[in-house]
Formats: sequence, structure tokens, C-alpha cells
Amino acid sequence: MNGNGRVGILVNRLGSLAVLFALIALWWMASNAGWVSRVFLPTPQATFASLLEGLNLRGPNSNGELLAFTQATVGRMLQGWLLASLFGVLLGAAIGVSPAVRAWVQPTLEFIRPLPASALLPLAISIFGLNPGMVLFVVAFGAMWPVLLATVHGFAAVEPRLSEVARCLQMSRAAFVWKMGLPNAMPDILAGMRLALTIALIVAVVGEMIASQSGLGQAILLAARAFRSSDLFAGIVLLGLIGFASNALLAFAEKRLLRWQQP
Amino acid sequence: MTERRLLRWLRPWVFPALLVGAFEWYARRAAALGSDALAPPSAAARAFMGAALDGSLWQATGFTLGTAALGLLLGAVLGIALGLVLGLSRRAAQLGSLSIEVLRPVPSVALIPLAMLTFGFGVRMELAIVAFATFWPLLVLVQSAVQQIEPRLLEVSRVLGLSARERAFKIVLPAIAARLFVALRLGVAVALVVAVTVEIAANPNGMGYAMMIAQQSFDPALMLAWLGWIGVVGFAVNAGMVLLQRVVARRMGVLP
Amino acid sequence: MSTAADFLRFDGVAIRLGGREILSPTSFDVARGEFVCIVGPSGCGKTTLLRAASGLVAASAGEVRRKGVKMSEPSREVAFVFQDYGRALLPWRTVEGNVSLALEAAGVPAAERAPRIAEVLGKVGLAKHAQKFPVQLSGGMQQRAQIARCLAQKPELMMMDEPFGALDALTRQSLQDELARLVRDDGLTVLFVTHDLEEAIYLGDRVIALQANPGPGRPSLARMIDVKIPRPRDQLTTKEHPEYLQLRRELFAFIEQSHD
Amino acid sequence: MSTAADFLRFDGVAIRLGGREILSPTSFDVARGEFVCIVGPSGCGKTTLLRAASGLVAASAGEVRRKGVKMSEPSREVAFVFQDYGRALLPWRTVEGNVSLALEAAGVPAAERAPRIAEVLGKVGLAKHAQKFPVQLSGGMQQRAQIARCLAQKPELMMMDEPFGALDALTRQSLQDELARLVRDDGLTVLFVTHDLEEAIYLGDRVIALQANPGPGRPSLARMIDVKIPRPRDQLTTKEHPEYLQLRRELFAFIEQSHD
Amino acid sequence: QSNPKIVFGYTAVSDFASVFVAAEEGYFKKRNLDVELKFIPLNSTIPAALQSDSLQIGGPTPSVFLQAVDGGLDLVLVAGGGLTSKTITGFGLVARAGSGIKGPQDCVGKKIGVPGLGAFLHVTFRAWLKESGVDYRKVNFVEASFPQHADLLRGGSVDAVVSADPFMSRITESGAGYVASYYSTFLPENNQTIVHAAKREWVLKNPGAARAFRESLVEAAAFMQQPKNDAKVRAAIGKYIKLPPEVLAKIQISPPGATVSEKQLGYWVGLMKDQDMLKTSIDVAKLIAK
Ligand SMILES: Nc1ncnc2c1ncn2[C@@H]1O[C@H](COP(=O)(O)OP(=O)(O)OP(=O)(O)O)[C@@H](O)[C@H]1O
Ligand SMILES: Nc1ncnc2c1ncn2[C@@H]1O[C@H](COP(=O)(O)OP(=O)(O)OP(=O)(O)O)[C@@H](O)[C@H]1O
Ligand SMILES: [Mg+2]
Ligand SMILES: [Mg+2]
Repeated sequence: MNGNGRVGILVNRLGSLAVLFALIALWWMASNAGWVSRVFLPTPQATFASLLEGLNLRGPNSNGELLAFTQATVGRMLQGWLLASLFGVLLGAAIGVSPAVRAWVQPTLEFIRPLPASALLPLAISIFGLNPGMVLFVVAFGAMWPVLLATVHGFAAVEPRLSEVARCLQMSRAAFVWKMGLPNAMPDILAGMRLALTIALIVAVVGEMIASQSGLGQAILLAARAFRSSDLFAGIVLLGLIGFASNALLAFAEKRLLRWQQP
Repeated sequence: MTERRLLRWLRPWVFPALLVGAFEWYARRAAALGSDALAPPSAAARAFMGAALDGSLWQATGFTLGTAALGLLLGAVLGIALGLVLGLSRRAAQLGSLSIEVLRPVPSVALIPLAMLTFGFGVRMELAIVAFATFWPLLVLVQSAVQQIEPRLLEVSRVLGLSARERAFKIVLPAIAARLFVALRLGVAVALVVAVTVEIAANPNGMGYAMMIAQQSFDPALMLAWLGWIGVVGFAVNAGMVLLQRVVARRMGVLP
Repeated sequence: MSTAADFLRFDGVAIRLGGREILSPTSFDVARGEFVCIVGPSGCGKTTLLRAASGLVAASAGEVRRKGVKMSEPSREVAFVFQDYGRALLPWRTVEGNVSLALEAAGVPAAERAPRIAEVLGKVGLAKHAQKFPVQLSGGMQQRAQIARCLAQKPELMMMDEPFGALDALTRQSLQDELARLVRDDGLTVLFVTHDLEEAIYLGDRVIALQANPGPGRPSLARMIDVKIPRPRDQLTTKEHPEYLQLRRELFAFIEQSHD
Repeated sequence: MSTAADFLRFDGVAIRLGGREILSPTSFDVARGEFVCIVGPSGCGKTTLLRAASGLVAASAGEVRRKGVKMSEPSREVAFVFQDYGRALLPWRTVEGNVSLALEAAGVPAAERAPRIAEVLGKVGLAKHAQKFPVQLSGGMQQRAQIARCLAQKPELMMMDEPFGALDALTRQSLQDELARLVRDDGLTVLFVTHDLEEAIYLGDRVIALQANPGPGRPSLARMIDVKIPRPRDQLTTKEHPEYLQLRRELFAFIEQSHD
Repeated sequence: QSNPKIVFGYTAVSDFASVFVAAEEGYFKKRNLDVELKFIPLNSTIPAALQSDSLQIGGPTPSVFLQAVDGGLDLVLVAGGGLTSKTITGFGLVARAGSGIKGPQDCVGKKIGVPGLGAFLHVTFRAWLKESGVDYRKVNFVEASFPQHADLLRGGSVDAVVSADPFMSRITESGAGYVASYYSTFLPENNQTIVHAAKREWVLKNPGAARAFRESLVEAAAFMQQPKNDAKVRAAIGKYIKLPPEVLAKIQISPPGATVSEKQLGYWVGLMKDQDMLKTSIDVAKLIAK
């Protein structure tokens, strides 16, 4: 076993940081030495410059719009995700608890589930128009499935012994849902919500690309159309950062909420 | 008794029928108002028959499925290989963790413009994006599957003195088989969604493109037909995977 | 109030599961305050009998009556200690929270819960571990947590399915003695399943021996033995008591012969 | 060939895990053909001692020598029966396949495997269940399958970690007797962990008692008792043998006092 | 010697008519050219397709072409497609019924749909606003594909769209909107609306093929200018762009401009410079293959 205690952890952190820097160095060499055309692959410096400029970090009188785009995309992602989580849990709990709901509704859901959210966009535009609400709806639609499936599974997988404990204690149905069903489904729901957040970001970007909503998705599309590869990469880097940060936050929350698994 | 049977058989179809009916009514009204982008499902069914008969349906479906499968293969082979390495070696996992956490959340669709520039249209760009999109989930799931192998089983292999090869084929691979399948099922779903998305956004081939083309040449009926068909294909592929998973699970004694 | 004799009555109870007769018609009575042990080989239907007695499974013939009323659904007055203790605890609640569940179900006001929880945890020796989650406990501690929850229920009848199987010898002995004390003090009635014949003799007022694969001429209930060893009993002297040694021989001989 | 005395030698073996001393320096010898039982309260380090003896964990001080050679990696000549039997079987292989694994590892040709598998399955009473998967077995049957795999290894030294905890009294007794027979016939050496003091006395040539929380003035190895009851032993008479009753009292008294 | 196979990328507009005619009348074959026509849904993806050799020649709009060159792609023009003309009323600003938009001044603060941000209609529309003295920065543009225009107007998602026939006439017929301005008539005549570009590397390697391609289009342009050939031209368009027959019969065909001059290209450079769409200075002379 390598390293022990704090020193070991520090060494590991530094090691993984070094690997990341090595990858960036590789990028730097590939682009600066011209192994790959700059039209596709800008240099890290140029990407960084585009980022600074877009985020208005260069000087007081620049007019970069990346910050506003980032806010728009993050907002769309978060709202869609919250909606998806809410409906996913409600619908999933209904299906998980009630066999009747399951029999009537689940086959329909099974059929619309594999529909890519991107394929629904043109139809949604025709029905709801080209407004932010429509994109939000599609984001929520696309991101709802992992939460829904996880909730259904979590409710269905309540340990039979626990159901018997509930019977022995003569617990009410509401108490059962609240004290057994939901906590039991919690790990699944949280894992589903984490997946949903990733999907929400993807669908938000697709929505911005196809349905012309201002945001990072549209920004990178326009950058690509104008062949400004450093702007394109700046957008991709920002999207990666959003994904990284939101994922890390959620993982942290998950750890706190599921302390009973690994106290 | 038979009436109950009938009801049970009909139950799953009630909601779809209601939805389709409502849409039919809505689309007819919209079409009467002069919409270019909406058509009733009945017209879509006719358009679907046309596409099925002239062969365009099968060609586009074949392209999308083929590309998705190939991209998945590429992404899965790389993802599983790296996942095994990271799962078995704690040091490698620690070194790679930050890079993976930074690269993984990059939305695959953000790379469509880049892949366009690098590969142009056709199979290659779609392959690249599908492979990228499926690589990460497989990597992460395989890694965690390997890490969750019952440590007692690895100890059994040590006590019995199994060779590295025997250990891989008799302990590690069978132990992760069930989770590997779950990962592959997710991969299949991701591959299909991403393939269609790439076709909608850029690549002039396959089902997604056929849908966009139908939309652009004022054929909302055909567009709706394609939308429905994409759903059917996704449903069928998913059902096929579930079936396959069950067969394999039974073979392995996980499901007696 | 009912008489002591019909506190719990098995009246021709038979159980079929998966198309097979697990328990052939069985009748016996349990008096209030009695400690009845059930022994028998693995798979002979001990757990099934207990589940029927508490209303968790329905009998396919006959009925179980408690104080004259047919048992069809579990009741809060009957506690059940499950054999697979690992699954019977809510993994997301601490030991304290798991015990509290019984009090919540009974509608005990929040303010009164803490002292009652502390009391039962003290009885099973888990006072120091109240804040731990089930995964943090050894098997024996999990089982004691389950027993604590059942005690918190303040039941009048307790079903215990191999409750001490996971405990080390010493903890086991002290819990055996604690249980015997509780029964005496609170007038608790216990149905106790074990595969340890010596434990059955040590604890029981009566030992019921079941046999597997019942059929015509081979009833499930194979033997019923009264244990006339005086109480309170003691781990060392009781186990060298002549009556104890004699019953042990008798039961072993019987079980050896009925085993197949 | 080595002398009987240094067949297995613990030489000041100490083990630290998670920053805590689990086992303080411990020395003792095991002779070839000897049956040594290890008892002690839950968490005192019985499993840990056994793991160190078979090379699964490295000692933080001292060393374990087998026939004069330091144990650093597990060897095929040493079999290990794990306490958590449910996890030590490959769930995707039948009972037969699990036993076969040991033969495959030893490079036994495919043709010779079937009779050897049948033989060991017969010994543990699983002949009729060869085609079942682990999930289809009761806990006791799983444990017996694991023992069968260890026997198939043809080890000269066998580490057994609470192997009979999950068995019902009768199966347990018959396996105890079968194990005692094997040891005598094949000259097997056994290190046997149990929390059942009576089992330890009944089976062992020697009983080692460990105590938890070792420290200065409180070594892990608390007591070493020779059992001089003649063999072959018998479930009824041996347990009424005066030496047996006396050792039982002695061990109980000791453990009660060292328990905290 | 045999010429390399040319994959040519086009989009669904009649400005490609000269290419369709050349293919249908056998002008390519006559010059020993093997040309495969490939439909590309989005005009703006054509330069990338050229760059990655998915296409040998493609027809981007001048604005797309210039942005690509500005971004570092080494492309040159082989020939030209349709031309602007004062008689063309095929596209224009369509406002939502009741929106009250009548002229460029009314567009300020409104939400206007264009088929492609940074694409031909967007750039020309902004040029028109600028020419009329309106600050185009104060107009809110969103991207929406043609078939959605009618529904978007009807649903109130946008106030106006820059649309083209046949969508435009559908909208007006259904009463969802009205044509506020055939703004394109402000554009000077005889500037290409589509240019045929290729990688410089390819043109240098295959100068003969490039010249033959241009000559085929010149011949096709002559064919198109004779009114008696109108039916044949429409048939050729109909073959490559899937349009309902009644639409095909009515569609306006922009006049062909097979060769591109520096002045024509320079016009677009000026227009885009005005709108801050170019970062580098562009040498027009180097962009036209001789
Ligand atoms: N739900 C069920 N369906 C079919 N068979 C069942 C079911 N539950 C139990 N059995 C069977 O009934 C028999 C008795 O099971 P039970 O659990 O009562 O045995 P037990 O005496 O408690 O054994 P052990 O000592 O191993 O706990 C077993 O053979 C078992 O396989
Ligand atoms: N990998 C480990 N890291 C840290 N502590 C450990 C580890 N393994 C065991 N321990 C600790 O070492 C102590 C001894 O554990 P061990 O499993 O040897 O006990 P045991 O005597 O076998 O108990 P039982 O009778 O319950 O099986 C325990 O307190 C346990 O918490
Ligand atoms: Mg049982
Ligand atoms: Mg242990």
C-alpha cells in the first residue's frame, strides 16, 4: 500500500493533477507544433485568451457575452433538472406504490422513453412555439427518465422483510411510503438525479443549438459556423466545467444524504 | 372472466390511444389553420407505409443502427479496457481520476461542430461522437463493477493459487458480467440517442436526417412517421437487450 | 380477560407453500406467560409455523386464535424477531431510529420516546451504540437492535426466530438469562425457535420438536416435552442438572432417529 | 521432511489494522496432525490471526513459518474456510463447478475431476445438490460446499473460520464427527475458530483463548488449554465426561472474567 | 486524361439551378466530368465538408464562404450560382398579423426569426436595416427553420420572420402574416447569392476539372436564359429539390451567374465588414480560381 494518512492523499492529489497537466501539455504540443491543423485544434493559449475575453476578464471595456450565455445554459439546465426530478419522483412513486397505475401507464412510458429528446424538438417547436418554456419542457422530458426508473426500482425493491416489519407494526400506507419506500429508494433516486443532471445539460445544449435559444450551445454552434475554433473550444471548456462542478456538488450532497451507507 | 382478460389486454393501449386521438384532433385543427409543421397521425401512418415500401425507411434505419453499433463497439472496447485497468489498479485509478472527472462531463453534442470540422459528413464523424459518448459511461461503470467484486472471491483465487489469466477469465469477468450488461444496455440507449441527434444536427444520413428532411420539404406527416418509427426502433432495441440480458443471466445461474 | 389456557391456540393449522405441504395439521395451546421452544432440522417449517402464528402467512387449513379471536393480520401486540436480522432493520436509521420506529407506529408522543428507547437499549446492552447505523454493527449487535425494537413495542406475545444464532457464547448466555428474567417479570409469552437443543431445554417450559416432510402417519408435530427444571436457571448448574442431561439425551436420540 | 514440532510456528506475530493493534505479539507452535481451536469474544482478532497464518494479511511484526519457510503468500497446500461462506462461493458456478475450481487451479486433468468432486461432495452430504447454484442452497449447504472445495484441494493444513455457525444441531454434529475422522485418517492439521466453547473442547487437542483490546500487560493470547479427552469422541458420552465438564467450567469462568 | 470524381454539395434553393441543368443536360458528361450531386441540409456545414474532403465542390452562400476563409480555411471559388435581381420577390420580411410592422424602423426591439444566424438572409437583412438607418443590434434575432415560420408567427413566438417562398406565400395565404417588405430589392443587381467553392489544394491539383466545371455552368446559364427551356429547368430543379408540383410551377428562379468577379465578391466583403463579421483582412483576388 502506498502512502499513509494525509501525506498519501496529498501525493495522490498531486499525481492526478500532474496527469491532467500532462494531457494539457500534449494538447499544447500538438497544436503549437502543427501536428493537427489549427482550424480544428486551437492552441491552449488561444483558447484561454478567448475564455478571458468572453468572460470579460481582460479589461473593463470588453463586451464578451460568454458569462451571460453560461448563466442562461446553467439556468436552463437547473430548471429542467428540478422539473425532471420532481415529476420523475412523483410519477415513479405512483407507479411503484400502485399496481393499477403501473398497469395503465407504464407501457406508454416504455414506448416514449427511447424517443431522443432532440428528435422531439421539431415537433415541440411546432406545438409550443419557439419559446424558452418549450425548451425547458424538452429538457425536463429528456432528463426525467433516469429519475423515474430509479424511483420505480427503489420502491419495488423494498426488502420484503421490511414490508413485513411494517405489517407487524401495523403502519399506515402513508407511513410506509414515507418511512420505508422513499428512504429505500433514496440511493437510486440520487443516482438517477445525477444522471439526469448530465442529460439536462446535454439536452439544454441541443435545445440551444436547434431551437435558437441564447446560451453556450448556440455560442459554440455559431463559433463553429464562423470557424472560430478558439471560441468553440472556450465554449466546450466552459461546458466541461459546468458539468464538473455540478457533478461534484451533487456527489457531495449524495455523500451527506447517504451517510448511513458508509458512515 | 373473459371480459376481465380483455380489459387486462386492453389496459396498456388506452393511454396511447387517447394520446394519438388527441393529437389527431389537434393536428387536424392546426392543419386547417394552415400549419406547415403539423400533421395528424393518420397521415403519418400513410406516409410511413410509403417510406416502408420505397425502401428509404430500411436504408436510413440501417445506417443509424449500423453506425450506432459500430460507434458503441469502439467506445465500449476502449471503455471496458480502461475500466478494467482502473478497476484493478488503485494507483492508476487515483492518477487518472481528475482527468476523467474533467473530461467526462463534456457534453458529447458540444463536439458535433468539432467532429464536423475534422471528419466532414458521413460515418466517421458520427462514429467518433457515438464512441465518445459511450466511452465514459462504460469506463465508469466497468471501473466501479471491478472495484465492487467481492474481495472474498479475489482472496479465494489467491488461496487457490490461480494464475493471472485464470483469475481474469474465471473470477473477474464472470463477476462483473451482470453489471457489464447493465452498462452495455445504457450504452446502447446512449448510442442510439446520440446517433439520431448527430443526424438531426449535422450529418446528412440516417433516420434523424430523414426526419429533418421531411420537415424541411413540408412533409410533416412523414416527419411524424419518422418520429414514431425512431421510438419503435428504440423500443425494439431496448427490448432485445433486456431479452439478451435475461438469457445470459439464466445461463450464469444468477436467475434460476 | 380470557383464561390462561386459550391465550394462543393452534387449531389444526396446516400450511401449503409452493404446492407442497410444509406443515401438516397441528394443534396445541400456549398459556399466558409460557415459554415454548420449537426445534427441528433445517427446513422443517419452524419459521413457517411462527409466521402463521403471527398472521404473516395465512394457514391453508385450521386457524390460529389469540384470546379467542382469529389471527388474520399481524397485530402490534405480537412482536416478531426475524431470523435474518440483517434485513429486518432499516439501514438508513440509526439503532435509536430503528427502535423509535416501533414507538412511532404505536403513536407514542415524541417527548416520551427517548427514555423508552434508552431503557430497551440498556436491556440488550446497546446503550453505547445508539447513534450507529446497522452497517456499523456486528451481526450480534444487529440482532440485539432488532430485539430492542420488539421490546419497545411492549408486546404481550413475542415470536423469536433463532434470535441468538449470531451471537458469541457469552453474549448469548447473558441475553438468554435477560430474556428469561423479562418473561418472569413482565409475564411475557414467548414462542422461541432455535436449532440448538440445549438452548431449547435451558430456556423452555416446553419444547416442541417438529420433523420435516410430513405426510400420512408422519405429523409435523413429532414430540412435545415438558421441561421441569426449576427457575431461575443458571448457565452452569442447570446444564449439569440430571433432568437437563436426561432431556438432552432423550431429544438427541429422538431427533437422530427422525432425521433422514 | 521437517519435525512435527515446527510444522507451523507463530513467532511474535503482531498485527495492526487501521492504526489499531488488533493482535499483540503472539507466539505458539502447531504440530503436524494437531487440532487447535481458537476461541474468544467477537472482534478479538480470531479471523485476523487465521488470515495472517495463511498469508492473506502480512504481519506487522514477527513472522509465521510453515515447515521452516516464511508464509508470505497463500499456498495451495493450505486451505481456508471463510467465515462468510455466502461470499466465498462463485455465484455463477454450481456446487460442482465451485469444487471443480480448486481442481482446475491445481491443474488436475478434466477426466479425473468428476470422481474427486463426487467423493468430497459425498463427504459433506451434498451429493444430491451438485447441480444447484449457491443461491438455491440454504446457508448450511453453502458452508458445506465451501468445505468440500477446501477438501478437494487436498491440503495438509486447514484454516477454518467458524465453519459450523450456520448449521443446525444435527448436521453440525455429524460434520464435527466427520471432520474429526478426516483429521485422524489423513493426518490433516486444523486451525479452527469458533465462538462455541463446547465445540472447541469437543473438537480440539488444544484450545487457545484470545482476548480483545490487547495492550501492555494484556496480551492477545490469554490462555492455552490442553484437552486430554480420549479419541474417538462421541456427542453424548464425551459431553458428560468429567474432564469435559471441568474444562467447560474453567473456560467459561475465564472468559467471563476477561470479557468487558 | 480522366478527371477525378466530384461530389458536389447543394442546398434546397433554386440558386443551384445552373448546376442541376448542367447535370440534366449532360454538360458535365460532355466534358468528361463525373459529378455526383449531394443534398446538404445546412448551408453553413458546406465549408467543413469541403475541408474534410466529404465534398470536392460545394455551394455555400457568400457570407458562409467568407467566414470560413476568415477562420483559416484555404478555399477558393471555382464558379458562381444564382444572382441577386430587383425582380426577385422570393424572399422578404413577413410580419405577424396584427404586429403592426411596416418598415425597418418598426423592427427595433422585436423578435425576428431567420433561417440561419450569420447566414445569407440574416446578413442581407441586417444590411438592409443598416442602410435604412436602423441599428440592427437593437433587433432580437432567433434562428428558426422555414417550415416552422408559420406556426411560430401564429403562436406569437416571434414578431416577424425573414422567410422565402414557398413558405412565404403559404403564410400570407393562411392569414398568419403579411409581407412587410420585399427588402431584398435594395440589394444591387448581379451579385452571387451562392458561390461554388473548393479547397485550393484540390484546384491546384485539378485545374482542368475546375475549369471544365465552370464551363459547364456557363453553358447551362446560356440554356437557362432561353425562355423556351423554362419547363426543362423547372423539371431539373424539381428533380433535385423535393417540392410539391404546384410550388415548383410558381417558384422564381434567380438568374445564373457562372463566373465570379472580384467586384462581386468585394461587395459581400464590404457588407460583412460593416457588420463586424470578419476579423482578418481578405484579399479578394486570391479567392477566385482562374
Ligand atoms: N414462500 C415459499 N414458497 C415455497 N416454499 C417455501 C416458502 N417459504 C418456505 N418454503 C419452504 O418451506 C420449508 C420450511 O421453511 P422454513 O423457513 O419454515 O424452515 P425452517 O424450519 O425455519 O428452517 P431453518 O432452520 O433453516 O430456518 C422449506 O423447505 C422451504 O423451502
Ligand atoms: N481491514 C481492517 N481494517 C481495520 N480494522 C479491521 C480490519 N479487519 C478487521 N478489523 C478490526 O479488527 C478487529 C478483529 O477483527 P476479526 O474479524 O479478526 O474479529 P473476530 O475475532 O474474527 O470476530 P468475529 O467473532 O465477530 O468474527 C475488529 O475490531 C475489526 O473491527
Ligand atoms: Mg427458519
Ligand atoms: Mg471472525
